[in-house]
Order: sequence, then C-alpha cells, then structure tokens
Amino acid sequence: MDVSIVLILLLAGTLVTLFSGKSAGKVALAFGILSLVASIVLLSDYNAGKSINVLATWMENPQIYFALNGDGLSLAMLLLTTSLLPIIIYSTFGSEVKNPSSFYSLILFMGFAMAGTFLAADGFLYYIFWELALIPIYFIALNWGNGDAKERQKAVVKFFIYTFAGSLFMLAGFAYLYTKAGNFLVGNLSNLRLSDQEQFWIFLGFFAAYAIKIPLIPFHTWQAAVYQKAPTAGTMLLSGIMLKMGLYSVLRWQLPIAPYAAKAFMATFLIFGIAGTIYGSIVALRQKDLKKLLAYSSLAHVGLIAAGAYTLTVDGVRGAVLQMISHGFVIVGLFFAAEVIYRRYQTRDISQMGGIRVQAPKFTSMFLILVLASVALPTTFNFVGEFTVLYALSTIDIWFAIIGGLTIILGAYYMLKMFQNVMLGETNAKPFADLTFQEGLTMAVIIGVLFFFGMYPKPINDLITPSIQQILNYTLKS
Amino acid sequence: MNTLLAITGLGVLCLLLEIANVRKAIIPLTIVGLLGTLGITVADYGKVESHYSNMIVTNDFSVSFSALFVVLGIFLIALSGDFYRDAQTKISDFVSIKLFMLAGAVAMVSFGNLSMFFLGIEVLSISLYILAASQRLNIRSNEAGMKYFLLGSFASGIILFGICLIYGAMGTFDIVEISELTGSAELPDWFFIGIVLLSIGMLFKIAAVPFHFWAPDVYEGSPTLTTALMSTLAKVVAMATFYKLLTGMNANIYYEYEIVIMVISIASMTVGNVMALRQASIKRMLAFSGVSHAGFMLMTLLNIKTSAGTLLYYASAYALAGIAAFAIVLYVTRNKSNEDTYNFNGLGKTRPVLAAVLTAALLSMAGIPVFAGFFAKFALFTSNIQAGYLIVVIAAVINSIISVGYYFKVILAMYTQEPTEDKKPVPFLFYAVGVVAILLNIAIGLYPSAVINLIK
Amino acid sequence: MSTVLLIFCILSAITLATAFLTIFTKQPIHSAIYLVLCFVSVAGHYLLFNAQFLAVVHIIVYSGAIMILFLFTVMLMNLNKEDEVHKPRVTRLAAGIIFILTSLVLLAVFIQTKPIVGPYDETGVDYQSIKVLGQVLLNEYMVPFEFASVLLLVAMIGAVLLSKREKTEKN
Amino acid sequence: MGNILNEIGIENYIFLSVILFSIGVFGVLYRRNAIIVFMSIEIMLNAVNLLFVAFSTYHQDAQGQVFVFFSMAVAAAEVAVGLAIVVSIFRNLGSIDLDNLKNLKG
Amino acid sequence: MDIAYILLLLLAPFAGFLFNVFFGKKLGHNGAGYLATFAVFVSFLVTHFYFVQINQTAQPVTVKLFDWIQLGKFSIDFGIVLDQLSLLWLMFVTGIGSLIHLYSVSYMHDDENRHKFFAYLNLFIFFMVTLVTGSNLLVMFIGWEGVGLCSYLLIGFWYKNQDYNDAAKKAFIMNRIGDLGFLIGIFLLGHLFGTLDYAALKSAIMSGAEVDHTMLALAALALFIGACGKSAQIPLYTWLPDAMAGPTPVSALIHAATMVTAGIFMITRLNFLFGISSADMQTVNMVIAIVGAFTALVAATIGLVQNDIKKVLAYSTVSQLGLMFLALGLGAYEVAVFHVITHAFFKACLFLGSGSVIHAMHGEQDMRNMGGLKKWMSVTYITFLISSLAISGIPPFSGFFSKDEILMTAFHENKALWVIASLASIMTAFYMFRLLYLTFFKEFRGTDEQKHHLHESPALITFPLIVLAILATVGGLISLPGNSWLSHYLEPIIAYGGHSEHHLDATAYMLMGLAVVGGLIGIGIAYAKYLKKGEVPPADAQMTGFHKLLYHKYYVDEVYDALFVKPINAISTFLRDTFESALSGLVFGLGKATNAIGDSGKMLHNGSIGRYLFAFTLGVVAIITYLFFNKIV
Repeated sequence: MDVSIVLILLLAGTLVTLFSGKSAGKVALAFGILSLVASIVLLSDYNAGKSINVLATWMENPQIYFALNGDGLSLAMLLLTTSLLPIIIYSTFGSEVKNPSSFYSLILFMGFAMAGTFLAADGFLYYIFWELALIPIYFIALNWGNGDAKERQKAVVKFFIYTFAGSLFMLAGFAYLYTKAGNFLVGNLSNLRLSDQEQFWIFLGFFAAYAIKIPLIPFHTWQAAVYQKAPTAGTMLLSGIMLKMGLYSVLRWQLPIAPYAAKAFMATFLIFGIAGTIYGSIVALRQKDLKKLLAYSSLAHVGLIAAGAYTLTVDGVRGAVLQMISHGFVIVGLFFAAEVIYRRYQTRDISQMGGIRVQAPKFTSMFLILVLASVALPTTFNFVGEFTVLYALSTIDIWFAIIGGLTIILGAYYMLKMFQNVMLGETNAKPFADLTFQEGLTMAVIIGVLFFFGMYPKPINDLITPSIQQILNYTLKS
Repeated sequence: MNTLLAITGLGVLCLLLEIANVRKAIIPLTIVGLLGTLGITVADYGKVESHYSNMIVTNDFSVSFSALFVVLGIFLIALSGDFYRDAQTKISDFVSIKLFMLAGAVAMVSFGNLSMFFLGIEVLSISLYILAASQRLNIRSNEAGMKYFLLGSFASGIILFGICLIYGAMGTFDIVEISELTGSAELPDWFFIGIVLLSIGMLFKIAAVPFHFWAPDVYEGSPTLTTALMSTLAKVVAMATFYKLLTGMNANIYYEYEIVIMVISIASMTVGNVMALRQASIKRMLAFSGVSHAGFMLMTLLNIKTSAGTLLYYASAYALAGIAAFAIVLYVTRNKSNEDTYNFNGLGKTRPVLAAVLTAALLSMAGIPVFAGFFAKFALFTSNIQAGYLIVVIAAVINSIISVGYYFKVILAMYTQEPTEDKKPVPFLFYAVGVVAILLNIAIGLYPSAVINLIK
Repeated sequence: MSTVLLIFCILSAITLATAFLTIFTKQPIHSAIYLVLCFVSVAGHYLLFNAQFLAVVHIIVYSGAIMILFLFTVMLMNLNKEDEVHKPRVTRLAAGIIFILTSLVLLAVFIQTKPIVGPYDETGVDYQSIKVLGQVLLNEYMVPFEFASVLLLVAMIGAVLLSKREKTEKN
Repeated sequence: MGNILNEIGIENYIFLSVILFSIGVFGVLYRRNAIIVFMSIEIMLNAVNLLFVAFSTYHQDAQGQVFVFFSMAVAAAEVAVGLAIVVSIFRNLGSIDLDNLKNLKG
Repeated sequence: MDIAYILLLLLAPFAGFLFNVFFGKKLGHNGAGYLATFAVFVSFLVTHFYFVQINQTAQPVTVKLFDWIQLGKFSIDFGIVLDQLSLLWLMFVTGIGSLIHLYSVSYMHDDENRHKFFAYLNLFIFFMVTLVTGSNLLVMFIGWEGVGLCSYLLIGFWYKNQDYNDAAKKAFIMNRIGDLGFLIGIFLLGHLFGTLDYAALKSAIMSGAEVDHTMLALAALALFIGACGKSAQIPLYTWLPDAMAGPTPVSALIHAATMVTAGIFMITRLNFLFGISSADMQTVNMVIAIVGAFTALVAATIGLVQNDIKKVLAYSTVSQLGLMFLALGLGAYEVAVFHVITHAFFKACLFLGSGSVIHAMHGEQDMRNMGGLKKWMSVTYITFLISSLAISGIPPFSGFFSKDEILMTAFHENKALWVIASLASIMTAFYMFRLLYLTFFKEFRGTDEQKHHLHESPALITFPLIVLAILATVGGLISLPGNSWLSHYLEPIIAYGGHSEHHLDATAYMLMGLAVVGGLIGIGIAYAKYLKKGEVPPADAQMTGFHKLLYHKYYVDEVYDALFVKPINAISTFLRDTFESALSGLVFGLGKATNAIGDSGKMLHNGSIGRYLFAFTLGVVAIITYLFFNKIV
C-alpha cells in the first residue's frame, strides 16, 4: 500500500459525495474516516519500514513525476489532515447546510488537495495541489459563508487573489529551478548548487507564497476577514490545516532548496515571526467578533511556529511541527465552540454574549479546556510545541525567547478575557441549551487528542524527528 | 493538403445542400465532415511533405495546429445551429463562410509560399469582416464590421508591403528558399524591414498592444458566435501563423527585435488585464483578456527555437477554455440586448453545470492548476526563464494576479447573486460543447505532454 | 536626365498629385475621378516596365471594376454633395503630422539601407509576357490561384449575405 | 530589352511607393467619409502593387507580377465586402460618417 | 511497588477530581465533599507512609514514569522524586488539604456547584503534588501552571460576578508573567547543562563544571521572577489580595498555606543553584532578600488599614511570604521552610477562622460591621486568638520560633534588612490584633438581621480550626533554636551545608527578647486604639492622607493599570481600528488603483476609428524608428 491510497479515497469521496444528495454528510464522514484509517495503516507500514512512496513518471517532457513521499513529516501532516477532516465534517452535522452534496464534496476535495500538498515530492505536483486547495475553500467561503454578501465577496476575493498572487511567485521560482535541475523532485532540487544570488531570489519567491498563506505579518490582512466570513467548517479547514500548508512548505521546500538564503535571512524571519506573535496577540485583545479574535490568535500562534521553523535547529523545527499539529486541533475546537454559540445566539458579537456558563456547564468546561490548551497550559499538546519552540529560540538568543514568550502572557490575557466576556457573568437572558451529543463528541475527541499528546508526544516526536533531521542536513550543509 | 481540400469541399457542399433545400442536414453533415477531416488531418501526423511546388507543406506543426483548428471549428459549427435559428435561410451561408475561413486558417499554418499565406489570411479576414457585420439590422454589428474591416484592410496593406519587401530582397515567395537565402551574407536590409512590417500586421491580427484597439469594440459589437470565433480560432490562427512566419523564414531574430516583442508582450498583458478589470460586458472583458493572452503567447517568440510545442499547448488551452466559456455566454445572452455581467447572476443556482463549465473555463484562463491554462503558463515561464527573459516572466506573474480579479467577477456573479430570471431551456449542443471543451481542457491539463510534445 | 527617367518623374508626379487630390477633394465623385487618374498613372508605370498584360488587367480591375463599384455606391447613397463635415482641426493637423512622420521614417529607413551596387540583372529572358505569366500562374501558383477563387467566393457570399433582405424584414 | 531600372533605379521606385503608401495612410487618417477611406486603402494597395512590379523587374522574375494578380483579387474582394458593409451602415444610419460610429467603446 | 504507591499518591486526588466532575452532582448533598476529602486523605496517608520511611532510611525514592518531551540535547521525562523536601511539603499540603476539604464540606454546603468546587480543590491538590514531587523543573512547571489554573478556577468560582472573574484573570495573568520568568530560567539551565533533572543539575553544578556564571545568575534571577509571581512578591503581588474573591477555604488552602509557598519551594529545591558563591549570584540573592524585605514591609503597611477581614489576612500572607524570601535571599533555606510550615498552620487557621466568621455573618467581610463576635463564636475566637499570637511572634507559639530565626539571620547578615523585617513584624502584630479586636470584641455593629443569625459554626468547621490551632501552637517544636530537627532532616537537601545554626548566645536571646517586645508593642497599640478607645475605622470616603494612600494600597493597581493594561488596550484598539484597516486598505488600494487605471483606460478606447488608426500608425512608426534608428542591423 502506498500513500496514493489516501488521495484516491478522498477524491473518490469527493465524487461519491457530490452525487449522494441528502446523505452527503454521512457519506463524506465515512470517506473521511476511511482515509484516516488508511493513513493510520500507512503509518504502521512506514513504522514497519515498508516503502510507501510513489514514484511514477507523469510526463516525459517536461520531466514531471507523480511522486508522493510519505516520510515522517509528511505522514504527520497527513494524519493531521485526515484526522481533522472527519472531525470537521462531523462538526457540521448540528447545523443546517444548504446544498449539502456540494458542500461536503468541496470539503473532501479540499482535504484531497491538502493531503496532496503534504505528500507531493515533485515540485510541480506539489504546486498543483497547493493551488487546488484554494478553489474549494473559495467556494465554501463564498457560498456557505455568513455576513453581508458584498463584504464577504470582497474578503474572499481578496483572499483568493492575494494567496494566488503569492503562489505565482513560487511558480516562477519552480520554473527557474526546473531550468536548472531538469525535473522537480524535491531531492534533486535540494541537491542543486545554486549561487547565493539565485537562492536569494528563489527564497523570496517562495516566501511570497508562504508568508501570505501562513500568514506572517504584514501579509495577514486577508485572514481575519475570511475567517469571519467563511462558514465555520471553512474556517476550520483554513486555520486547522491550510495554514499548516505554508509552514510545512517552508520546511519541505524553502529551507532545503535555498539553504544559504535561509541562513542569511534567519534572524530577519525570526523577527518577522515573533513580531507577528506579539502583534497578533495585541490585536486580538480588543476584537469584538469571536471568530476574528480567534483569527488573530491564530496569527499569533503561527508567527511563533514560523519563528520556530526558521531557527533552523532540530528543536525549533520539531517544536514548530508539534505546534502545527496541536494548533490544528485546538483552533478547530475553538472555532467549533464559536459555532456552538452561533447556533444558539445567531451572533458572533462578543458583547452580546456572556452568562452562558450557568446554562451550559458541559460546554463551558470543554470550551475552557480548549482556551487553556490554546494558551499552552502544560499537559496539553500545545505546551509541548510551544515549549520546544521557545526553548529553541532561547538557544539562538535569549531575547527571542523572552519576547516570543510574551505570548504566554498576552495569550492568556486575551483568551481569558474573551472567555470571561463570552461565558461568565450573570445568566444571559437568552436561553442557551447545553451541548448536544454530537457537539459534545466533537469537542471531546479534540480534547482527548490534545491531552493525550500533551502527556505523551513521543510517538509524534519519533515520527517526525528523522525527516526533520534530514531536512536540516540539507539546509545546514555548507 | 488533404485537410484543405476536404474543408473547402465541405464548404462547397454546404452551398449545394442549400440549393438542394436540405437545410436541416447542413450542420450535422458539416460536423460529421469535419470529424472526418480531423481524421484525415491526424493521419498526416508525422509526415513531412510538400505539395504543388511547395505551396502547401505538411509537417508536425501544420498538422497539429490544423487539427486544433478543425476541433475548434467543430465546436463553433455545433454552436451555430441554435445561434442562427432566426436566420435559417442564411444558415448555409454562415456555415460555408466558416468552413472557408477554416480553410484559410489551415492554409495559414501549412503554407509553403507567401502567396498562400497572404490568401489564407485574407480569406480568414474577409470571412471575419462578413461575420462581424452579419447582423445587418443591428447597428452595433455594422459598426463592428466596419471597424474591423477598416483596420483589417489597413493591416493587410502593411502585411502586403512587408511581403513585397521580402520579395524585393529575396526574389522569391517560397519560404524554404527564403530561409536558405537568409544565411547568405548579401542580405538586403529590405528583408528585415519586410519582416518587421509583416510582424506588425500579425500583431494586429492577434490584437497586441498598441494594435489591439479594434478588438474590444469588434468583439462587443459582433454577434456572439462571431466573437467566440474571433477570440478563439482567429487569435490562435494568427499567433500560429506569426510563429510559423518567423521560424519558417528563418528570420534570424536579432536582439532589438526581441526587445520589441518583449515590450509588446508585456504591454499587451498589462493593458489587456488592466482594461478587462472594469468592463461591464463580458464580451468586452474577454476581448481584453484575449489581448492579454496574446501578450502571453507572444512570449513564445522570445524562445522561438524550442517553443512551438508550448505555443500549441497554450493555444489549445486558451482556445478550449474560450470555446467553453463562449458556449455558456451564448446560452446566457440568448435573446438579450447586451452581454453585461449581471446576466450571469445566479447561474450557479439555476444552471449549476453550465456555471461549473464557465467557472472552469475562467479558472483555466486564470491559470489555476489541473486546468490546461495553468500548465500553459508554467511552460511559458519555464521556456522564458531558459531564454533569460526573467522580466517578462515577472510581468506575466503580476498580470496573472490582476487577471484573477476580473475572471472572478463573473464567478462571483454566478454564485453569489440571486438569479434574475427563470430557467430557460438549454439547447443540448450548448451543454455538449461546453462540457466537451472543458473536459478536453482538463484532459490536456492532466496530460500536457500529450500536446506539448506533438511538435518536436 | 534620360527620357525614361523624365517619364518616370512625370508619371510619379501625376500619381502622387492625383492621390493627394483624391483625399483632399470634398466631392466624393471628384475623389473617385482623381483615383481613376491615379490608377491610370500607375498603369503607366506598369507600361514603363513593359508589363503590358498587368497594365491592362490593372486598368480593367481597378479603373473598370473597383472604381465602378465605388461610383455606384456613391451614387446609390447620393453622396455627391459636399455634406461631409471635416474632422476637427486638431485631428487633421495630427493626420498631417503622422503623414509626414510616416513618410519621413519610411524614406529614411530605405535611404539608410545598403545601396544597391552594380548594374541590375538583365537576363533578357522573357518573364512578363502573358504566356510566361500564365505558365507561372497555372503551374507553380495553381494552388493559390484556386484558393483565390475561394476568396472571391467568400466575398461573394459575404456581399450577398450583407445585402440580402431577410424575410422577417418584409413584415 | 534592357532593364529599365538601370535608368531609373529601384530606390526611386521604393521612394515613390513609400510616399504613395503614406498618402494612403494619410487619407485613412484624414477623412471621415468611409468611401474615401476605402479609396485611400486602395491607394495603399496600389503603392505596394507598384513596388511588386518594380521588384519583379528588379529580379527579372514573374512571381512578383503573379502576386499582383492575387493582390488585385484581394483588393476586389475587400472592396466588395467593404462596400456591402458601408451600404448596410448607410441603410441603418443614413450616413457613412465614420465619426458617427462610436457606439462601441469603453 | 513504589510506582503503585506513588501513582496512588498522585492520582487519588485526580481520580477525585474526575469523579466529582462527572458524577459529583449525583453523589448526594455532601457526597462530593466527603469523596474529595477522602481522596486527599489517601494522598496524605501515602505521604505519611513515605515520610516515616524516609525518616528511617533517608533514601529518596525516584520513579520515572515515562518520556515526555524530547529536545535536541536532552529529553525530559515525567519523573517523580520523593525526598525530604518534597515529602515535607506533601505532608502539609495533603494534611492541611484534608482539613480544609473537610471544612469545606460544611462551608460550601449551600452552594449549588459544590461538586465542582471539590473537583477543583482535588485538581489543585493533584497539581500541587505534581509540583512538589516532580523530579525535574518541567514537571514542576506542570504543577506550577496547574495550581495557577486551579487558583484561577477557584477565585472565579462565583463566576456570575464579573469582579471576581477579573480577579481570577488577574491572578492567572500575573502568575503567567512569573511563569515566563520560570520558563526562561528553565531554558537557560537546559541550555547550560543539557538537563532539567534536579539530581543531574545538582551534580553538574556541584562538580564545578565550567559554566558561564553570569548566565547562571541570570537563570536564577529568571527563576526568582517566576517565584515572585507565584508567591506574590513585589512587583507581582497585587493579585493575591484580589484573589480573596474566591471562597474562603480556597484562600486558606491555596492563597495562604500551599500554592503561594511554591516559590519558596522552588528556590529551596534549587538551593544548589542559588547557593553558588559567585559575585553575580550574590547579587541575585541580595535582590531576593531586598525584594522579600520590602514586600514584607509594604504589605504590612497596607495591612494596617484594611477593613476587609480577608484582605488583612491576604496582606499579612504577602508580608509573611516576604519574610520567607528574605530568609531565602540570605541563604537560610531551612529557616524559610520552617516559616513556611508554621505559616501554613496559623495562616490556614486564621483564614478558616475568618471563614467561620463570614459564614456566621452571611457573607459580610467588612470588619467595621462586625464586633463582639466572641460571645457567639467561642471556638472560632480561641483558635483565632492562638493563631494571631503565633503570627505575632509571641512565644511559645510556633510563629515565634520561625520568625525569630528569620530575624536572627537578618541581624547577622544585614542590619538594615533586620530593621525592616522587625518593623514588618511589629506591624503584623498590630494589624492582627486590630483584626481580632474589631471582630471579636466590643459591641456588634452589624444589622439586627445579621445579629439574629449569629451562631457558632458546626463541628465540621470547628474541628479543622482546632487541629490547626494546636499545630500553630506546637509547630515550633520541629525546629527549636539550638536543636533543630528540621535542619537535620533537610540536611541532604541543602547543598552547601546550610547556614550555620545560630548559637544560643546573648545576642540570640537579646534578639528574641526584642522580637517579643516588638510583638507586644504592636499588640499594645492595637489594644489601646481599638479596645480601649473603641475606635472603628472610618468609612471609605472619610479617609485622608497617608491613611488613604495605604487604604488604596499605594495605588499600585492603578499605576499598573495606567502603565501596562491601558496602554496595551489602547495600542490594541489603535491597531484594530486604524492600523489593520490601513494595512488592509493598502492591499485593497493596489486593486483600486488598478481599477482606476482601468477606468481611465476606457477613455483611451473611445470608439473612434480615427484614434485607433492613429495609434496603429504611431505604433508602426515607433517600432520602425526603434528598430532601424537605434542600431542598424
């Protein structure tokens, strides 16, 4: 069995779901779970030392391979995708979805594209998946989003054009690499001996794509608006998985291909990342819209992750990957909590909330756990990542750790403030039913994952470390 | 040669069928005939032959492009049936003009002598003048025809002048002889002036800046089917011919000339895209988009030795997307007085398949993966980086970004606006043409090498 | 100055002058007549080259067919009065400048080119009699010749298509 | 029969042709009357035809003259179609003033 | 076997927590409370078992549960160490914890969310146990943050009141400031030594490996900042008084006896680091001592004028913690530990006593509305009195011994600090008796309604009071001057031999005398002022001058607010409203500009054939000119 099975499953799911009418959600969930199972089987194959890679010639001229690599890093991201996908699909079951077959089909398609992005070992293939992921989310946000239609269009189109713009520069970079290497295989590209100047431009070209996708400040302006306008499932896909595409790509493509530039720019991008962390935290403080607040919190987190990745140390990168995975889960959970509230109050305006705890103790507890996980309380998965990243930063320069570490203060500040304003206080006049079984299960699964890996991150760690080591070997080779 | 004969024969057959009063049979018969022609054309693949004193040559280039033209021709003729439903009496005229035009197009890519080229381009142009003005009670159509005619004859004059100077320099019209002579030291300067004038004429035909002014007006005013024809077939034909002229005559393109092409290419992309942003009429928008695609296709000339395959691929991708898009535009603007974007409101709800086809077509034009337009752009980028023209690539990248803006305007209208009217029935052929064209587009998007390696 | 050159000069002067007058004359009819004169002078040039057949064809096609078509149209539209409003002064001025510019640039380009050195070929072989032309046209150039028929066919269909009254029009 | 160009020079023909061509261009730009504009285009084509013949003599080659036939055919075809368009515009608009044709813009 | 016991120790409270969270509501009226108490008591028993064992063997028990986090240079396991220090701490954490749980059963019996309260308390014990028993800094950090979380949950237990929630949030965030310091310290140590394990760190440091001593001192300073946050030292102390918003047992357990001593625990745990004799480290120690002394003084001055019964106790706690830090800074770790223990006894007793009072007064906390309560609440009164005497340093109560040790150390090391500490002690005596007099003596000043309901608390409340009062009385025995069991017990822990025990010479006796006299003076002033003159503190509005300054806690909260909170919020608002939209506008602006160009381009395409032809011709001319006049081919 090789990794293409997941892609085939997801693509098949897309098609089947498209034609399954009212039961689309269940079909999609089934395919999501199937792909999760497949990924787990793949994982065990990988751990057993079996090859799960795919390498087939797609075209002779230009030399393009259908190459999928399942190394530890890719598998970790694949697992993140395939485990979040069923959760996201399941999470929508509580709300009315118009035109469900298209909706779920688009979600699966997006999963397909994202999984492909994580697996692709051929630059061309990778780029195709990368761009492909943009289309479903565009339609999901456009058609199933909320808020004023005009505003939504503006935000979504901006998002699309902006991210597309960034990736085109990456495409130009790939085109250049192709002329040098004659194919797109990541191994070959990493082995290219590019001149410093070439690396500089390639790095910048890739950076344009990744900085917008991740997003790093000041390229983040699309983020909050889209998160706010997209339907929650879309926001989850965006924040839970798609953001990680950019971060993953930094590791997989940007660093090994342009190692000199990576080293030369390291400090700059560390500062970018850390500045984003602080900036995101501060802006989040005064947000009125719950989803926007979470968007900025996400901005803060990915800034730190990016900083971790750019430390070019094993710890930093490993922390970044751990943090990517944990952030994926926690942010999905948080957005789901926002959705739970929205289902009952039909608003995301924080000022209209408050006093929910009295009526919904189960929800409160779960929400609080997610909030705490997001502020990286020890024993949660997020702590492991954040600790590792901050530690790596401290080995570069203790000031990076101190300033980056401000996020644990500011993060606590805005998250708890949000929690207080949303959940606590005098009983809200509007009734608030506690979690349904479906909602509770969704959140419980996420929380379970967060705690389990918070206490026992070793499996993931063991999975990703060899590939990270390998990437850094490429990057740090002189 | 066979292709040319077959198509011309079909054209005459059309006229005969009209006389025989079997109008209904015209379109099906033509399509079948064209499919046969396609077979004849493809059968020639791999041969290198010349016919009749080297007037017509058959090689991979001509066969591949001819096949593309025939395919496009089939689509366009398939759409004609419904489009001319109010002018049944003239249907044979329309179809035969299109067939003759197709013959002109084939002649343009398979010429071995400049006279064939000139006649081919004139057949094509005159057919287009006629088709543009063919709604003779519609002043807009008249105006479009007039504009196209005037500017087109003007350009023909310049092309003719160019041919004349080449003849003056070489003493022959045969491109093989010309290309042999270009190697000699005693090359009169007239040759280059001739090439430049010829190029200008061709730049006009493909609507490159600053010779593009006719395009939006003519596209807008012409009957929509004609617009489809112009923006797909005519543009691709002109570009292929331009390419063939330069390579066939071994015009030994020198640096300054490349600079000019580069500047025009960048200008076309930029002007086309920026202007397209603010157009209310979708036909006008597609016209400007066509201008920008002309700029993209011009990029192939900067790496002329190796980019024939790329050009073929880009042309196919662009034309197929264009056909698919126009099939939907034709449906939507049926019985409408204009082609403004608001007509597309809510198409995603009333006609999801058509909307999906149009969306895919626009995405292809914007260069989003799996659609052929993406790979086309990518191939262009690669070939231009190879040639060292990074600036063009960067300009192309920036322009691709701008282009998303207007393509998405239509997509937005389809999916986010409420429908303004009830469903109308969709003629089967519209569905068929749109879906088949976009499937072809996706197919070559997934297997680019199938097309890109046709011309070695 | 040889006679031939003198004839050339005179013919050229006539050609250019009539061409100008075609454009400057306000009356369309007069324009047409000047154009005929222009064509005739061009035919004179052909004769100077000893291309008699071409000259004859030229007269027949241009002065005979094309000009008649023009005149017919002018008459049809009843345009033979000075009702044409001139373009704005600026446009006319610009047109003049462009004219001068174009001619100067083109002339300069050709002046700059490498001058033709040595005497011109004089093969003495007949290359422009009807016989030779016919052979070339129907042997070597058979395909284009046939293709020209397609062109004319298209033009014919087109002209008919554009002028034929449609049935709906009658109602 | 000597080559006449020995006495006149091909350059002179080129110049004549260029000027005639430019006059044609000028006419196209200068006039509003569609018919006169057509005539100007005919002048342009004639200028080229003249040059073809001159080159034909220059090379002592018949092909140039044969090409002139094609050129004439093209000219005739163009005029036929062009005039048809003019007539149909005249029927619709009552005028053949090119400056009135500004419905399509923007 | 050890593993099973240790898991029992660790997981009994956690199991209690889980059980109470999920099923607490179904356990009947007091079921949750008893269950929770039982869970903690199990822990206490296990602790006791090990405590006895270590007293015999003196061998610490170490257990590695599993690998937790891997870093490039080292990995961090989840390990437990039961040595003298942790067992000592566990003894009073679980011991006092059990008592307070028991107390709470009665105290909280009217609250509808009792089961949650007990769940949180159990969770707190769990984290506290983790904090104390962890074998490396990161496991301690789990407990460290965990107890902070429980503190947050319990301060904001009455979540309908947003002021309480604010207090909870404030506690959490101020703790997090300290936590950042803690983390930085961890990073530095990890980076320097490649381990976070105490034993490994200790041997690395003790072996005298070449390390950057400045970095070590920085690490120590960072860790101290962490301790400041948790143990409410200047400048991070303001959360603790606000934390009194929580139910009183919480204040007793978390904000007096256990959690706030975590900072002292940490520094004692790392005494091998803090005790290094390098110049830089001495500076750090000096900082600790000075911060401690000033915290003691400042908090005591504020305590002088507070009218909320719990606020007084809170400032008293801050002040006492300051004294402990003073001892730490002076290198007298076992003295600090001693004071921690005695303080845990009498302060828990005081808080519980105040809780008993508040319970009787139906939530009233303002002493101005109390008075004469000893008539109704004799047990509470007596235990309260004992504890007050203990905290005031009156022999033979426990506080006397521990406080005296601190003062004595200060006297030997630094006279100025001794003066400050002594002043703080005098003030302590004063405000404690002010509290006592205002609450229990004179006439009742509350409403008749309240008076009607006054009663002694039930046995479940008084029993812990009595136990704690006894402990507060005899607690001093564990470290009698000259013959300290505690010093002996802690010997294996103290890396540098501890500080030399004070000989009972004349100076020592004189100092003891001075301290007692000081305490008596404080009590005397309070007696004169509140009992004899019968003064009642003025209403808030009538306060003036220094009094007002003190009453408003030197306006520190306001200053912090103005310095940090408001600016950050203002920046946030600015970024949200102005900067973000500007940035967004920039991106949109590019689009708009392109659109504008497109619009103006429309004027170029004005439909005129003439213009098109002009452009055409000009294009031709331009191209030809460029090509043929630039460079001739």
